Amino acid sequence: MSFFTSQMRSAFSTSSCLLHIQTCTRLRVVDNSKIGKEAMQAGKPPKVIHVYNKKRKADLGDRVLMAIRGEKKKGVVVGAKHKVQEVLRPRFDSNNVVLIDDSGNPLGNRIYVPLPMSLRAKKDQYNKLISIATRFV
Amino acid sequence: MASWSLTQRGLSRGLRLSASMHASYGRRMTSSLPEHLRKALAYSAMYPDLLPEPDLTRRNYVREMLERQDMLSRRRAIDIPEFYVGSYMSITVSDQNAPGKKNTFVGICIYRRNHGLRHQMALRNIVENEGIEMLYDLYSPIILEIKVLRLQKRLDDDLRYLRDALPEYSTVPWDMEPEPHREQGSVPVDETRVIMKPRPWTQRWERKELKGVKEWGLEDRFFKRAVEVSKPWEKYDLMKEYRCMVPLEDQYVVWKEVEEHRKTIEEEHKRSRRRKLLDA
Amino acid sequence: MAIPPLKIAHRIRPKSMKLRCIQEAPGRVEKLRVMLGGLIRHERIELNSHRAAETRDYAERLIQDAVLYGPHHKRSMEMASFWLKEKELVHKLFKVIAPRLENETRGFTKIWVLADPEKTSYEPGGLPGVHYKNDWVALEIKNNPLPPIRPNPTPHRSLYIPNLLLAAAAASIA
Amino acid sequence: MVKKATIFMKFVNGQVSRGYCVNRITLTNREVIAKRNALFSEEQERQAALVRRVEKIRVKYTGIPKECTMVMNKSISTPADCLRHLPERMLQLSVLAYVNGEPWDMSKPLEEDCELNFAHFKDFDPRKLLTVNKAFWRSCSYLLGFAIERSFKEDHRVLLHSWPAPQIKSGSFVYDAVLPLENWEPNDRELRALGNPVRKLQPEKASFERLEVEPALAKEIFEDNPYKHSVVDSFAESTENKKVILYRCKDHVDISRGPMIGNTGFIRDFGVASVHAFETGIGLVYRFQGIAYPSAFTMSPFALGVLRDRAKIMNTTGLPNELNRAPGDSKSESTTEAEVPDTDDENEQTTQAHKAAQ
Amino acid sequence: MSGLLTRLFSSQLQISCSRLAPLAGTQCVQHLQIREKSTKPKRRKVHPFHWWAPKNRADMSEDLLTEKNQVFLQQVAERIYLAPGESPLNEEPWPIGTYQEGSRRTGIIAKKIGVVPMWLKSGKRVLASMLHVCEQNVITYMDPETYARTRFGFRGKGHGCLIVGAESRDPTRFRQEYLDLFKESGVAPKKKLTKFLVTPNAALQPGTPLFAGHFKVGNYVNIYGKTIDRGFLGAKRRWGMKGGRATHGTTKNHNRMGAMGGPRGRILKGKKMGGHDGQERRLLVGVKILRINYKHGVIYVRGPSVMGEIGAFVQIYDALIPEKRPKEDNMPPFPTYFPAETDPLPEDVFDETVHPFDAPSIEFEQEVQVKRKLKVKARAKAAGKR
Repeated sequence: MSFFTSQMRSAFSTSSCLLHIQTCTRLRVVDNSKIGKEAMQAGKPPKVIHVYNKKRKADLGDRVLMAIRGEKKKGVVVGAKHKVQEVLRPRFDSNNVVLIDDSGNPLGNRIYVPLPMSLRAKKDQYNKLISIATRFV
Repeated sequence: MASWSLTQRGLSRGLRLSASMHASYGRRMTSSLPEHLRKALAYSAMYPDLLPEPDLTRRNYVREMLERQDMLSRRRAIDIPEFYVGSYMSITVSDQNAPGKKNTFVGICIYRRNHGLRHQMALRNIVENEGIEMLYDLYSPIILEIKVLRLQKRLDDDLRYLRDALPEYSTVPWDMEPEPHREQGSVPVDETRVIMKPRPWTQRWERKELKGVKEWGLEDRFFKRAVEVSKPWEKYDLMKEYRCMVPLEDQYVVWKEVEEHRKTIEEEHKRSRRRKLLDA
Repeated sequence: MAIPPLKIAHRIRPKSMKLRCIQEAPGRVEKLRVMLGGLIRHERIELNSHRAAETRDYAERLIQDAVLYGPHHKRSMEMASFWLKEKELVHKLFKVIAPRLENETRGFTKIWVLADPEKTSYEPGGLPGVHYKNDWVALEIKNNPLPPIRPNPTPHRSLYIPNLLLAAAAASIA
Repeated sequence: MVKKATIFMKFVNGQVSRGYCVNRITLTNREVIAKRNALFSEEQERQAALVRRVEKIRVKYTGIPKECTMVMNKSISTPADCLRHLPERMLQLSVLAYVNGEPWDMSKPLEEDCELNFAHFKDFDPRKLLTVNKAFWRSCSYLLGFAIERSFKEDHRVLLHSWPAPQIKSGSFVYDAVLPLENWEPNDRELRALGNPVRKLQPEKASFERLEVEPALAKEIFEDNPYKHSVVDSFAESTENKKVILYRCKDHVDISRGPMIGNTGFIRDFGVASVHAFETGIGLVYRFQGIAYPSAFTMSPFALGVLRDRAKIMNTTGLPNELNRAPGDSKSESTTEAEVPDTDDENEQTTQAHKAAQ
Repeated sequence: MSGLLTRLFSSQLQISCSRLAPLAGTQCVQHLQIREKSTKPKRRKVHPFHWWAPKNRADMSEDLLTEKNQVFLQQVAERIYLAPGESPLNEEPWPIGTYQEGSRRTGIIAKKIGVVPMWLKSGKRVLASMLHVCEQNVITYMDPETYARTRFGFRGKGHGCLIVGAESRDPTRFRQEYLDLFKESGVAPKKKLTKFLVTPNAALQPGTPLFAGHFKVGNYVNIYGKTIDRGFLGAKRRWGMKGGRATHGTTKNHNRMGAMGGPRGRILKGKKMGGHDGQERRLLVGVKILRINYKHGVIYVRGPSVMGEIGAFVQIYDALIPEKRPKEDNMPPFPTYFPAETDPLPEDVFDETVHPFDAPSIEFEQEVQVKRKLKVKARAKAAGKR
C-alpha cells in the first residue's frame, strides 16, 4: 500500500492520538505469529473490535478481540502509551499486543519487546506467554 | 557561614530585616549575587521536592513543616543522591511480581513533578527498540536504591520531547557503571541537541521554545504558525512569575534545615558511596 | 530566580481587566504598561480600584527589583525597559525612586480611597466617606514630593475621652 | 407666696393632690422639680420680655466649610441658631461654640458683633479638645443629678449636694447626694435602673438651657435644698456680674458655671457604676459614680467593661480632708475647679500646644 | 467578666467591692413554643440561627484607640482569661466519670491543613488528610434535662451537651452578648463554637482544655464539617452534565443542560439544574486514624475526602457504628486526655499498618514463605467452617 508512505504520514494522523485502547484502536503485533507478521508488513495493523472488561478500555494484561486480515483473533495487551502516567506502570511508545488463541496460548513462539512485570501476576492465565518472553521491565 | 547567620536573623525577625538586608546588598554587590542568594538558587534546583507548593490558597505552615520532617527522615533512611533532569539513573524497587522480588530500571530522567511527599520522577530508556518510561514516587518506601550513573543536566528542564526524537538520544546502556564525578563544583551540562522523528508527535514541540533540538524536519509553515500563537509578553509577566514561586523568605526556612541535613547525613552517604566505588 | 516576598497584600490570582480591545492578554499588558509609565512619571495617578490593584502589584515588583539588584542587573533592567516604554522613566526608576525607597519596609506604593470633598471639608482630614466618583482611588509611590492626599485625621488621639479613660485605668493598675 | 402657688398649681395641673398647701415645709421630689422648673420658665420669659427692640449683629463665622457672615438678632440669637444656617453635618458634629476664642454655650444668646466657631470631640485644636472633654464630663455629672432626683420613689426625699470639678482621669463622673436611707447598697439591677432616665434622654437630644439669675431668685428656687441654698451667695460673689448661672435640661435645674455640651444626644452608654456612702459633718452622704463616652466614638464592650469596673472603685475627687466635709465648706463645682492644681497631663499637653502655636 | 475585672482592680487598690456582689441567681422564664413545621424542605441555611448570641461588632471604625491603650486591653485580657492549657476556675473539680457500655465522649475541633500521601507496609500508597487540633476549651455543659428543653434538644435522645470553643480571639472584637457566653468557663472568647452530645458520665468541667491526646491511633472517627463553597454553578460543573457541542453551528448552547422535560409537560421535582454548590454540612463516617503527631497536635486520617478547604474547621468525634466504636484493646482516654507531666505522650505515633518514614525500605518476602502463609490461612478457614 503506497498510501502509507513517509511523505503522506505527515498529512494526516492514523491512530497515534488514540491514547486509550478501545474499539477501533489499531495495535502493534509484537510476536512472530504468521498472521500478525503479515498484517504488520502489509501496513494493516489489527483493529480492536471488543475489549473483554466492563470499562471497555484495555489496560496492560487485558484481553481484546481484533480484526486482523479478515479474521477475528484474540490478543493480550502487553504495552500501552497511557495518556495519564501512573507510578510503576511502564509507559510504552506503542500499543503492543500478543495474539493468543481461545485457551490463552500465544500463536507465535517469540516476543520482540519487553513485557510489563505486572503481567507475571497473571501467571495462571498466561503461563505460556510469560515463558516465551525474553525480557520484563 | 556568615551569610547564613544573616539569613537566620532574617528568619527570626520576619520581613523587615530581610528587606533592609536586600537593600544593602543591592547597592554593594550588583555584579555578583550575594552568597546566600546563590545558595538558595542552587538548592532550589537541587532539591525541588523540598520546596512547598507555591499556590497561596493551599499553603499551610504546619503541614509544610511536618511534611519536610518526613521527607528528611526518609532521606536519612535511604540515600537519595542529588540528580537533575537529564541525569542517567538506575532505580531498584521491591516488586511482588519480579523474580527475586527486586526490579531495576535504568534510564534518563526526563521530568520531575509535584512538591513535597508527592514528588515524582520519570525515567526513560529504549529497551529492545521499544521506548519505555517508568514513573516513581521519590519518597515511596518500596524504593530500595537510587543510583546516579551520570550526573548531568541537559539544555532543557523537561525532556518529554525525547519521545518524539530518534531513539538513540534516549538510549542508556542497561549495564552502565556509575561514573565518578567531582563532589564539589558545578554540575556538567550535556549539550546534546537531538534530531526529531517525522510527525505525528505527541505534542507540538515547535511551539515550546526548546533549546535541545537540532533538526525539526518541519516545513516553514509550522514555525510561522508557532510565531503567530506565541505569547512573547509572558516572560515579562512579573506577577505570573511571582505567583508560581515560593518567596525567598519561605525558602530560607527550608534551606536552613537542609543545610544541617547535608552536614550530617549526606556527608555520611557520600563517604559510603565513595567507599563502594573504591571497593569495586 | 528567587524573589523576596511582596510587602503588600497582593492578588492571589490575576483578574480580567475588562478592556474594550478584543485581545485580552496583549491588551492587558499594553494597558498595564501605560499605567505603570504614568505612575513612575507622575508618582501619583487616579484610576479605578480594580486597575489600581493590578498595577500596584507590578509596580511593587519593578521597584523591588530595582532596589534589590540595581541597574547593573541584567534581568531587572530588561524588565524595567519592557514595562516602561520611555527611556527616561527607566532612568528615573533606578536613579531616583529606588534610592528613595531603599529603607521602605512596608511596601513601596499606597492606594488611597478618595473621599467625598464635601464631607472632608467638614471634618478636616476626616474619614473617607462616599467616593466622589464611584470606585475611584489614587495610587501613589511613597515618599513622593507631592502634597499629602489626606493629613492625619486624628492627630490628638491620646486626648480623646476613651483614650484618656483607658490610659488612666492602665496607670491605676501599674 | 400666693403668686408662687398659682404658678405651681398651673404647672402640675391634675397631678398633685387637692390637699396641697404652699406653706408645707417638705415637698415631694416631683413637686420640687416642678416648682424649680416653673420658676426657671418664669424668669426666662421675664428676661426675654426685656428685649423690646430687635437689633441686628454681624456674626462672622470662621470655620469649615467656608467663612461667612451671618446677620443675627442681638440678645436673642444663640450659636445654636447660627448652626441652622450651616450644613447639617456641622449641626451633628458641633458640641460647643467658641465666641471670640472663648468657650460659649450653645444656648447663650450673642450680645454683640463677634467671631464664631465650633468645637467637636475630635477637634484638631488640643485646647478646644480639652475644654470639650471637660464640658462633656461636667454635663454627665449634671445628668447624674437628673437621674438621681428622678429615680427614687416619692417617700424618699432626695437632696442633691454637689459635684466636684470634672476629672476625667479619675475614671468616673460623680454626684454627691443626701438620701433618707441608711446603708443602702444598690445591686446590679438597681444600678442599671439608676441610669435609665438619662439613657431615655439620649435619643431625645434635649438641649441645655443657660440662664443668669439674681442670687435672690436662685435662693428661692433652691429653698428646699439647704446645700444648694447655702452655695448661692458664694457662687454669685465669684462671678463677674454677681449673678448665679443656672442650667436646665428637660425639667432639671442646677447651678453650674458651665459650659455644657449642646444636647444630650452626644452621650452614649450612660451608666451608673457604683454608689458609695461616706460619713461627713452633715451626716451620711452618698456618692454616685457613673461612666459614659461621647457618641462620636465607638467602644468595645470589653473596653467598656474595663472602665466600668474601674469606676466601681470609690472616686476621691474633691475629698481633700479624708472624707470629712461640712456642708458649709462644701465646694461646689465652680469653686473646686479653680483650686485643682494644674499638674495632670492634659494641662501639660495644653501648654505644649500653646508653645507650639506661638 | 465583670466579676473577674473587679477582682483584678480591687486586688491592686485594696478597696473592697464585696457589696456589689452579683445577683444570687438569674431568673428567666422558659417560653415553650409550638410551631408548625413547614413541609417545604430547606436545603441550605445561610444565616446563623436568630437565637444565637450576636457575635461580631458591627462598627469598629470609630474606636480610634492609641496603640498603648490597645496593648493595655490585650494585657488585661491576658490576665483575666485563662491561659491555654490552664486549669479552670477555683471551684471544686468535677469528678471524672468512668467508661460504661454505650458511653459517648465529647469530640474536638480541628482545622483541615492538607492532604499528603502515606505508604502502608504492603507498599500501597494511600492519601491521608491532616487535621490540626486547635487550641480549645470546654465552654459549658448542659445536662440532658436542660438540653432537651432547647430548640433541637429532641435530637439529643437523653444526651447532655458540651459546648466547645476553639481559637482565642481579641475580646474587643465581640459584642457583650457573645462575651457573656464565656463567663462561666473564664476562657478568652473563641472564634468557633460547636456542640457535642455526650452522656452525663463524660461531662467535662467548663474551662477544661482538649488536646490531640483525646484520640488514639487506630481509632475510627466521624468527621463533620462544611464542604467547599463553589458559588453559583451551571449544570455542567455542578452535576457533570455533558453540555452542548463546541462547534458545528452551535450558538449559546455549549454549557446548557439540554432537555429537561418530563411527563405531561412539567418538570419533575428535584431535577438537577444549575445553582449554588457547596457550603453544605456533611458527615464523613468511620474513617481510620493512621497517625497522630501529639507534639504539634496533628491527626492524620485515611482518605482525601475530608470536607472543606484548607483551613476549614471540622469536628471529630468517635465513630458511632458498632463495628467501629472504640474497642477495649485500644480504648481512648475517658472522658478526655488530661496531660500529666509524669507520663507524657510520645511525639509521633503511626498505626501498625503504616510504614514510618524513618524505617528502612520495604522488602518483600520470598515466595516459599508466602505459600506457607497461604496454607496456614487455608487451614484456619477450614477450621472456621467446621
